[in-house]
Amino acid sequence: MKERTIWEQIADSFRSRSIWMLHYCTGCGAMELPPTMTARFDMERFGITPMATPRQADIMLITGYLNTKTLRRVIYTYEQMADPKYVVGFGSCTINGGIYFDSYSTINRLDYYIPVDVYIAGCMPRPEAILEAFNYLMEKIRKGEADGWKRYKENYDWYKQNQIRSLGEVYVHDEFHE
Amino acid sequence: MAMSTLLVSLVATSVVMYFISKASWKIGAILNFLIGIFLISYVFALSTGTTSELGTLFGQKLQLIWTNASYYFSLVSLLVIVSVMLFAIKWLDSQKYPAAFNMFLLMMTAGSLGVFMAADLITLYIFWEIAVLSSMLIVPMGKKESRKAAVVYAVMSASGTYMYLYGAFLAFQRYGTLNISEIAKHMVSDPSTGIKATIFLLLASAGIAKSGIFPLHTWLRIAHGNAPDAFSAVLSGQLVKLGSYVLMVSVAALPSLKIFSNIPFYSGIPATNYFLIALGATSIIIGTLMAIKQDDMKMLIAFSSVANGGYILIGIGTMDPIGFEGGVLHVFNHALAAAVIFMAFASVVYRTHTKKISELGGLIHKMPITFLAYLFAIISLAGIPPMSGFISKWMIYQALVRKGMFITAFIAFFGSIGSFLYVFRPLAGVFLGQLPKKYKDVKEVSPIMWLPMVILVTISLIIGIWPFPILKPIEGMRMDFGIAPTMKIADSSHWLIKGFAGNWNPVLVFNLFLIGFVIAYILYTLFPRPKKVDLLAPHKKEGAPINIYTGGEFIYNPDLYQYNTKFYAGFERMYEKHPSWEKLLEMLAKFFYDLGEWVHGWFFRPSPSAYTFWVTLTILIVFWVRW
Amino acid sequence: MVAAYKALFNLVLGFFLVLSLEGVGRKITARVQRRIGPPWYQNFIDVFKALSKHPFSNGWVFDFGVLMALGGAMATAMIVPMGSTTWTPFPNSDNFFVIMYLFAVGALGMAMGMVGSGNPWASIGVSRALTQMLGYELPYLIVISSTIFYYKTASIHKLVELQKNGWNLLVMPLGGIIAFISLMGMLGKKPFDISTAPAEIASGPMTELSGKYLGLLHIMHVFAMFVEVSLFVDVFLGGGNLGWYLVKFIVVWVLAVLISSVLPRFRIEQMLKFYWGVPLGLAFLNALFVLLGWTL
Amino acid sequence: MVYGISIILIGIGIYGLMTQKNLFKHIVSLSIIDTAVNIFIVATGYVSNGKAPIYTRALPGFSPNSFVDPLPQALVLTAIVIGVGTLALGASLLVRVKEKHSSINVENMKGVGE
Amino acid sequence: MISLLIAIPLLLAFISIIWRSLSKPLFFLASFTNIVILITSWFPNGVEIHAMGNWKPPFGINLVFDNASFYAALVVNAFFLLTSLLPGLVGNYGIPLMLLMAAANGFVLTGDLFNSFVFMEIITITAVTIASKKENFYNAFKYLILGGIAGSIYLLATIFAYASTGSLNMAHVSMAGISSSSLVAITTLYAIGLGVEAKLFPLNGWVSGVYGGNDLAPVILGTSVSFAALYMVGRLFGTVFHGNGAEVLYTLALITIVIGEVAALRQRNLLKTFAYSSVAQAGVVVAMLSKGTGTAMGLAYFHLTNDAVAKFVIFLVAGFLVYNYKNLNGVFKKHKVLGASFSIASFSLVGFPLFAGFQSKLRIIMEAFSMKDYLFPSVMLLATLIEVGYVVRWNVKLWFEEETQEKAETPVIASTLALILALVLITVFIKPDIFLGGAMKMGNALADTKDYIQGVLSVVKGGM
Repeated sequence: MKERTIWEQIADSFRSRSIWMLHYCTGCGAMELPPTMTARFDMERFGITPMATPRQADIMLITGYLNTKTLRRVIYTYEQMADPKYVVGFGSCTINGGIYFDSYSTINRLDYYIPVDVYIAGCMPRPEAILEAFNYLMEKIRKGEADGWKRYKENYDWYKQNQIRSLGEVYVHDEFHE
Repeated sequence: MAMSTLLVSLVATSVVMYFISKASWKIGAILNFLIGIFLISYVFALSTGTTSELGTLFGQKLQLIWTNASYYFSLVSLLVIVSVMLFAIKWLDSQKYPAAFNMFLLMMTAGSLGVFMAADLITLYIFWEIAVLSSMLIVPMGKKESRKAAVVYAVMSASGTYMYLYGAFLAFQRYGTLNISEIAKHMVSDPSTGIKATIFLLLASAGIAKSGIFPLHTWLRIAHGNAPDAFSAVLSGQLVKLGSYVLMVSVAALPSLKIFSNIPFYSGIPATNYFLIALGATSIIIGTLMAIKQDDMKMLIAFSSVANGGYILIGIGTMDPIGFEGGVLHVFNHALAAAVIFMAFASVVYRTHTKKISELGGLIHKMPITFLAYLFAIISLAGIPPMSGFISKWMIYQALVRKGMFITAFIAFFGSIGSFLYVFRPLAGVFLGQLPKKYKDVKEVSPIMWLPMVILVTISLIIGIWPFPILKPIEGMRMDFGIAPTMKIADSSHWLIKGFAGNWNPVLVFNLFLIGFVIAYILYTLFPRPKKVDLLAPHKKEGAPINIYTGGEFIYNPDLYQYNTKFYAGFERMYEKHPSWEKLLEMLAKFFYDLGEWVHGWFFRPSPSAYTFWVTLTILIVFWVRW
Repeated sequence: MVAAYKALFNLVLGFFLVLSLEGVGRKITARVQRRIGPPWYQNFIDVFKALSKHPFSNGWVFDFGVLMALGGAMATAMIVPMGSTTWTPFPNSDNFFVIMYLFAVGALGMAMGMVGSGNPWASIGVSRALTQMLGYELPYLIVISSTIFYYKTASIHKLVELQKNGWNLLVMPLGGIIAFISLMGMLGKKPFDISTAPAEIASGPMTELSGKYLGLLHIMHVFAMFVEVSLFVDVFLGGGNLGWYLVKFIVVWVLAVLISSVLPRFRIEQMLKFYWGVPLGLAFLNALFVLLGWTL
Repeated sequence: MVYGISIILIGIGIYGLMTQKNLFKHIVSLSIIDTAVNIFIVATGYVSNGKAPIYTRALPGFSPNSFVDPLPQALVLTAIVIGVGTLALGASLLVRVKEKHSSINVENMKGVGE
Repeated sequence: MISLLIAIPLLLAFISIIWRSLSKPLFFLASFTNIVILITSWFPNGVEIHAMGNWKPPFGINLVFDNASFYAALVVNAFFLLTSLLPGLVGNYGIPLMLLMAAANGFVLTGDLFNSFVFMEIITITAVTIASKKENFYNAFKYLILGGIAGSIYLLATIFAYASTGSLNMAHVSMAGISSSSLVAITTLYAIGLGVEAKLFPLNGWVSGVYGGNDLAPVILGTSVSFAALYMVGRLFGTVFHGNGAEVLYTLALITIVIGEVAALRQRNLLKTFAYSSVAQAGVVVAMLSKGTGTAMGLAYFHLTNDAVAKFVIFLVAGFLVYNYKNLNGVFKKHKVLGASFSIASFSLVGFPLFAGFQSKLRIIMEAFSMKDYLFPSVMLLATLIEVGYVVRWNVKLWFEEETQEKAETPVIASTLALILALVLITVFIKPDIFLGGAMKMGNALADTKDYIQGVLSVVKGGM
């Protein structure tokens, strides 16, 4: 890992205190977010706020299992986010496919396709676990260790290869065939 | 050259121009442009007070006089016309009747100049009709709908004109003169308010019809919307201003404050003026609301002309020194802005062949200069500093607030904020957003076409920063009309414009904006450089999706991702069931048709018996009446 | 030269004041909702973080729009007087209408840049924002007009001076209340945050903003709020030294935040109907009172 | 008396013009009106117990005052001639109308639009 | 000399009955000779009497040649001359045209009431003949019926006049006092009798059918014959009856204006549109004539002259178009000269500046105002407004609509003629005196009853 400049250190510490998230809610994991945000656990006290679009967001929450159809969208969305960007995988689905691991279309390991900075184990992870994960992520960001976005750039070809292998090429490009 | 010689030779030249243009329209257009340039220099060279005589018509001398008002209005007109003439040099190749266009454009120029030079009502009328007639013959050169537009335009214009004529002769019958300043003197001493008010309103009605004020505003939509595209710029930027001129003549040259001092209505404004102001206010409301919901970009700006005509009328109608100057200055601002906007639209139509906002989009990628011209023009039209449009609006507000005319002020504010809405609609729908696939090979128009726009916009910007050159003739005009002759509004030595309630310094404001912009730019460069998102990706490569936020969806056809139909749907819904004045007037026209039908059915039946019946009946009635 | 320093001070003060007040506002809202909330300096962090990111640019008009927005807002913020003639950078140009319209440059720049991003959500947001403007500006301008008519000046610092003997809020309480309601709309606080509604239209105009664009626009928003609240304070809450001015500013701000934290969002035409109903009527009533001389 | 007759005749003519569907009857009615006017003209020249307006020494008690007015008779001659001309033209037109529109009854004529 | 105006056409008409093929050149010869005769006796500036058979007025039939009848005869014959230049238009109708010319000249020149009736009947008969061109029989028939009734009424009026004054000479009738009740009867009957030819409402039902039925009838009936009829209105009501009955004319005229324009607005047929327009213009003229003063009458005839010139062009072009094209959309693109002349003429009709109609219309309004008549100008302006509507509509349709058809051969003479007349209209705008001088002389002559009576009853000149 390269040495960070002083500006980057400052920027990283800002980044760690202001995390704007985009949740990609495909599964039951989203259920756990509202309590995390509201009065009981109050995510906002860490500077974590939901954002509407990938352009504005810093982290992407993948809350649940992915299949070949949704993964394409996740990648598309991830690539639209501004650097530096982080990915948090929720629950066992993103780690090993969860209970649907043997389905023909389920994606079993997310980090073959996009770099994941933090995984939260559990099915489903409770708000406490989520907050714990966020704290861990903040710590990582502050130290400059959350470098998924750099890895994605560096190993772009590898990621692309994986993506194409699983998803296949799309031959007809229009709104009805995707 | 005397003014009369100039006008007569212009009219004659226009006919010659037809034959020249028949040989080569391009030479004709260039000659037109050169004549326009000559006219501008001529206008600059004339000194105020010059008179000239055109001849004698039924014992009345037809006189021309060069005043501050003539200077100002001629200059504004010529700026617009000459720009369009330049524009037309290239644009005409898309037109079917270039020779006739050149001829009538030049004739219309002569007519307009004559109107501004006229010293008496009948000379004004003659040149007025020349201008109307020649413009009326250009209007139907557009698409199919424009034929009907020409008829509507002619009839509406004529309805105002003939009321004017009636008023002029009424004045002549009563005062024995047609000279405007003489009539003004007579009217001040005339004790009969009823007659004076009648003359006043009849004279003003020509202006009302021409500048698209409320009861006679409906022709603007159809005529401006369907006229040949570049000519819409003249229609809206220049011809409508003839109406404003006549309104100014009837309100200010005939000193309405003195004439109607016995019927004050509100805050020192006579009832007659207030009536006009009310009409102006109604026009603002109608113009604004209708403009907001138009999908046809030319019609949209046509309605905006209705609204802006209302501003001018309100400003002049108050006869307040600031309000008057504001109203008159608004003529300049709206002329330039509308001309540029219509020329920009003409360029768009020239390239894309449609004027529906919902069929366009993203042209900024293809026509950036046109876009910029349009942008600055709408900044001026919406009355936002640093463009000149703000100055006049500011002045009008000053007058309205000073007079405590809150309802009128409310309407003016409404129109002003509404103008943000409607000018933004074409900006967003035509120039910004996604470029539809069918326009991927569209190119920027040639420099001959964008140059006039850029020039006009630059003038507007310069005047917005340093308005004193244009305020000078306006102040002169105000002195001529005797509205607070001692008051000084433009203080060029301190760079100030003085309102009744606080001043402002346009140079400073512009500089502040500049400083703000520079600071913003410095901040901008300090931070990481952006990565470019190619909005034209789907056009360049088959099968590339658009790379903006789509909620995770892949979109390959940018046409689908453009928001320009029913742009203000939420607001439009609120008044979609509005009553339509246009329909009412159409009903009136229909009434005359039906009357014709009725007359035909009753009196012109295809049978000799009916004729006999009517002959007999007439004999009997006449005998009965006469005995 | 003094004027230049004063203008600079305006900018600096406006930036720090409003940005911290925004954080305070978030804290207050959180407390109202029984949360702990972020620290008061959270918005500084947010802004600088946004600036530090590597953004995307959607074309030159997008950049230009953002710069125009920020430039316009800063120019306006430089003119606004802060509670007294001493803190008026440009006494000859602080005309109300000038400020109001110069302010519109920023709004137009933002609207243009955001629609220039090519995203329909931005267009919808801008369309809503403009429509909303039609709602709140009208009662506000009527009230301000009656104020100008009453004090016979549109110059803000003169208005402040003329209020030495009593705040305008006390002279025309009705007008003050209406202006405050309009201020809520201007600030884009709930229930009037229709144009940015993140849950409906993906935060409207800001949809495509990333990194420093978001940051710069946030700064623009900060200056805009500074101008809006300052105008209200100047026109209705009288003069005083800078300290008093700040106190008034904070009070108005907190009040606005408190109100907004308990209200849901209007739909666009509901919002228009709301503003064109009671507030507009009362604004006219206020104008009538001023005309008749029935002021307190 | 004669005036009355002529006025009644005019009325009859006008009635005929107004009520008849057959165009030929229109001509007839027109000729009735003509005749009525002619009778009227002749009647105006009438002087009771008048004499022929001829200067002659043969008649005793000659006085210009007792002459009937000769001029109306001259006028009537002209008027009759003109009337005949009109009738002839009308009749010839009717022949062509019949050829073209296949009828001279107003209600049955074809191709008579506006 | 003046009697030749009637005699030559009559003579040539009878000659051409024998040599039918000669009728066209003879028609031209007749009208040309007439014009030459008129030019040689340019504006008599007095009253010349040409007593037929050397009966001195008030006895016998005499022709009165003063400024009024000169100008009227000039205009009437000028249009005949113009028509005679168009052999295609004249066709087989040379003889009726010559008879019509004789009758119209006689109508204009005669100083005898009964004689004028005779000429009017001849006008009717020949006009009906002309109207029946292009198989327009039914409309011609209707015209005949109406003309017949009008003739009877005119005759009745003449007899009344004779009965109450004992004379048929106009000057004599004018001089003799008539009891007011007789005067009412006489003027009313004259108003109705002339109303048919003068196209007054509601006696103008024939106009659209006749003018719209073929190409020749409107060209000659709408110009020459109208002028002759309206001349007689001025002569009778201005000179002979001293303005008695003018209010009937005025009322009818105002209604005529509105009705005519409204009916024209509704028309879809080019010829008929302008037929109704000519009805309305006749209304304007009659309303002005009913004012009775020299200036007003002069202006009326000025307007009528302008209108006649414009109508000549319009009907010429319209007749050509209607009978050569099924669909008139954009036909002027193929016939630019015709189109330009048509546009100029129609704009002159409306009274746009740069064209003659402007001069007359504005003067008329001004004159009406100076007589404190506020109603007539407003009616007239309203009518003009409607006129603008249909004139512009037709111009736009004929110039700018998409054209579809094959081009018909351009009539060279007609185009040239139309263009020259259109240029005349522009010239008249610049120098109105071309028409205005004569018209004013005419108006003054008509208004000056005393001069007329003196002239007729004292001076006798010429004879056959």
